Amino acid sequence: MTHVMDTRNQNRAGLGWLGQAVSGVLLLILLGLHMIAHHFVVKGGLRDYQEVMSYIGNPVIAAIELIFLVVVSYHAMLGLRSVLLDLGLGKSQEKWVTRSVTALGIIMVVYGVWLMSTLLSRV
Amino acid sequence: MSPVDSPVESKAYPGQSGQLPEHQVWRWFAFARRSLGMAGFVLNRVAGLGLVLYLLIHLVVLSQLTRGPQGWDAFITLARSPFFLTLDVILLAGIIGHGLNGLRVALIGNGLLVPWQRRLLVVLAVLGIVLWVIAAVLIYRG
Amino acid sequence: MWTITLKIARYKPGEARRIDTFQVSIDPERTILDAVEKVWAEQDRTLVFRHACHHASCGSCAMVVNGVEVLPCIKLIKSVTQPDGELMIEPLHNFPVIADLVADMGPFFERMLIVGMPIVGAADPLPKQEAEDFNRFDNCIECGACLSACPVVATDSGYLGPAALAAAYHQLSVSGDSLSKQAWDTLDGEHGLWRCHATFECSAVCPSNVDPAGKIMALRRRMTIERIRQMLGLGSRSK
Amino acid sequence: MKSSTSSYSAIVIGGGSTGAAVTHDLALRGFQVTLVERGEIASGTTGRNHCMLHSGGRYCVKDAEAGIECIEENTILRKIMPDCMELNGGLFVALDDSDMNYLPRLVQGCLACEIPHRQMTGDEARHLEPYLSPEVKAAVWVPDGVFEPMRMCMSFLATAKSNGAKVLPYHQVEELIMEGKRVTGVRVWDRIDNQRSDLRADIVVNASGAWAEEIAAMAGIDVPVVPTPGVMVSMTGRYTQHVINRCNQSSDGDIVVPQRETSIIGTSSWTVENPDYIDIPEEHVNKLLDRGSQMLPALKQVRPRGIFVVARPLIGKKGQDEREISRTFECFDHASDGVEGIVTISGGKTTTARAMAEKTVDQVCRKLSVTAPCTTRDTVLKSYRTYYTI
Repeated sequence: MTHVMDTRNQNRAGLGWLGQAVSGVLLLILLGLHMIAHHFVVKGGLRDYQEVMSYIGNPVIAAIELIFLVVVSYHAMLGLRSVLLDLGLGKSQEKWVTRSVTALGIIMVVYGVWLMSTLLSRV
Repeated sequence: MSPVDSPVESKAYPGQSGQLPEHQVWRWFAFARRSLGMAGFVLNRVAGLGLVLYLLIHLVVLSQLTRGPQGWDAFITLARSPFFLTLDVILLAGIIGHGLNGLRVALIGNGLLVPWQRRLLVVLAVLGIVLWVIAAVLIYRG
Repeated sequence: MWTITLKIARYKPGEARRIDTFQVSIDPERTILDAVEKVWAEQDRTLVFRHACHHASCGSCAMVVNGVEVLPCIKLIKSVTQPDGELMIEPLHNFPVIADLVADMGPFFERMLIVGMPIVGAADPLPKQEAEDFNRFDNCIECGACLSACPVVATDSGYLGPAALAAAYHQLSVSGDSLSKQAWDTLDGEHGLWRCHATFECSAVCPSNVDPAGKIMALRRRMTIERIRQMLGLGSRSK
Repeated sequence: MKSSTSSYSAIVIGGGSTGAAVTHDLALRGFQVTLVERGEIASGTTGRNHCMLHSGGRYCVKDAEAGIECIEENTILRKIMPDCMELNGGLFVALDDSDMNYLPRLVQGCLACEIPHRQMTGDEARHLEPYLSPEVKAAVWVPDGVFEPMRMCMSFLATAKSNGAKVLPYHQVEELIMEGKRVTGVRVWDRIDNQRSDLRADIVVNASGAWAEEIAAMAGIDVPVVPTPGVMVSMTGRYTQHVINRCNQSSDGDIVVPQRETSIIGTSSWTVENPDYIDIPEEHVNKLLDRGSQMLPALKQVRPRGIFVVARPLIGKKGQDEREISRTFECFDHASDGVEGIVTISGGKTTTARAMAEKTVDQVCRKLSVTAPCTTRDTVLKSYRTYYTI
């Protein structure tokens, strides 16, 4: 019995790959902004406490930084998973890796949101 | 590169099929006689893992901000030292290399520009080095 | 006549690996495979290696020479070394080794069987030729060089690998995008075409211009376009 | 007592096309078969052949017996190994007066051997194959084809293995085990792990081709095999779909076989003593290139991709003109030499391997009073790929 190309045949491996490519391209932009904002437009190269606070006081900036965090966590965890899967793991280990990187990614984002809200409360 | 690989034994005669060997990670680094694409692959792996590590450290360090100006500004003074700036320049090499090679893989991997993949790799490598030098100058000038 | 040195990776079950050195006197117009066969014929009958057609058609003799996969039957001595030169000869990487230069091709053919591409397909008509139903053997001679060069195969023994993925692309193009369920699951699974990292090593070493990497990328493009179309509700482009 | 299928054991020496086909046939008739081959499957004469599925056109004028064998086997192989052949036909092309004189004899030969054929003008031939020389005056179409000898052997052996046969490559026969005037087995040297062991069987089939004389001598028997090498040159680029033959008596450089993106020009012919390693005479290569490009001038513009040589196992007396030796095969029951338990099959061509096997195994069955009939004509072979996975 043959099957025809169809998303019903497709599993999540392809979606993950596409996600990695799209998030990677987004990161080129977001990380570029991040680097410029924190390294190249500030006197002395890095922001001190006051500069950081006034910077994230801008709600657009805060939103961009949070989006950046989500995208970079997704990309980093998917990449980490990809490297581990390349090493040739068994089915059960693969499941374990997927769960671990998902958990780590969620922790990273939650932590970032907490940090941002703590700082914003002081602005 | 090791001159001789240690073989995975196969007592099997053709037909009593063995399995492919596993986990030969060192082969990733045996790119001396391979094409540029292989070096790009290894760079992407190493830089990617390095960046994940950096990201985690970076997030932890950011917690200093919760301790107010005294905590953060002390760190920033340290981070503006030449040693840390050099670390920044290395980090930047990783970001640029991983980013541009990633862009190539994203394009090629979706079937775009495939016939020009080698040329694309060379162009991006040159572009990456130029960007990196400019960025390094900017970082050191402060 | 040149006198060249062959350093051949030797291995017998239960014994340690070693490198044997042989001096061979040979016409530089002959091939690496001829030199290896000459070692067997004149110096060491315990040497085992795979070979059959001696003209890049059967794919059985692929080896690693000076660190790169080649078909020794079409590589002339003069193209790889100089008089008094030295060649390092190893079996294919990433395969289990049965003995000396003989790789166990079982895992390779298991992968080809999953995809099941016929080795003979329609031939393109030659320039100026009336289109008729000619057929021909596929360019892929199933030598295994691509798997040997692939960094993903090196670490992931479950990876479908370049040859079978290229075959799948070929098979989809001629079969109206249909494959068996098992082929689809393997192809599109975690160890299928999305594992490739585009080093193009397989295409660099392929002795038969199959360009497996290019075909993997083309396959991905089709699958991605198909996915996006179906996500947008544009319906399937395939039959 | 006669049994329909056999419960006897057999050893086949040689993993070329003949040995592979014999193993397949024996396995189908119920024998417990073990094939021993000193190298890889098809690493001898079979592997290095011209890859041409003969229609018989090449032999029908001078050697009707070989011509008839070829067309019969051509027809059968198309049926039992359909997934492993380029079936685009062949053309015999006539360039000069001598060729034109030969042409009616070829047509006669085809008629006599019942080889399907169609005569055409030079223009018609060039219409079919545009790269043919403008010198081509006329042509005859025949059902030639192209196959891959190693994959053919693998198909036979994959099927044999699925029927219980054992295949042992890298096992070299060092001795025939004799009990009095009877061969009861072979002593093999396993070249993989350097061990020696004895294998016993009710019958030993010597299918070692150009090396048949060497094996038979181990039992003190003489087999008249003349190792007759031929050089072949594989050229970069495919210029035809059909096999192109020169419409004349067999000589050097008179066939061009297209395969994938290459064209294989063959072949020369001379005789040697030791077929293990053969030097390639440069003048043979030049002659092949020169003669081949007479039919297909485009071949002058491209480089050789591979040059190879191997010895055919022709049956004949030493010193006989090698082009005059018949390309047919012969099965020797050495009972006539006073030695029981062994038969030798030699001569022939890869195209006729199945027929050689049929005749040989018929002979074996007669010796052992086994009545199982040959069924290889109708048994479709398994995929060669399963050779490595069964």
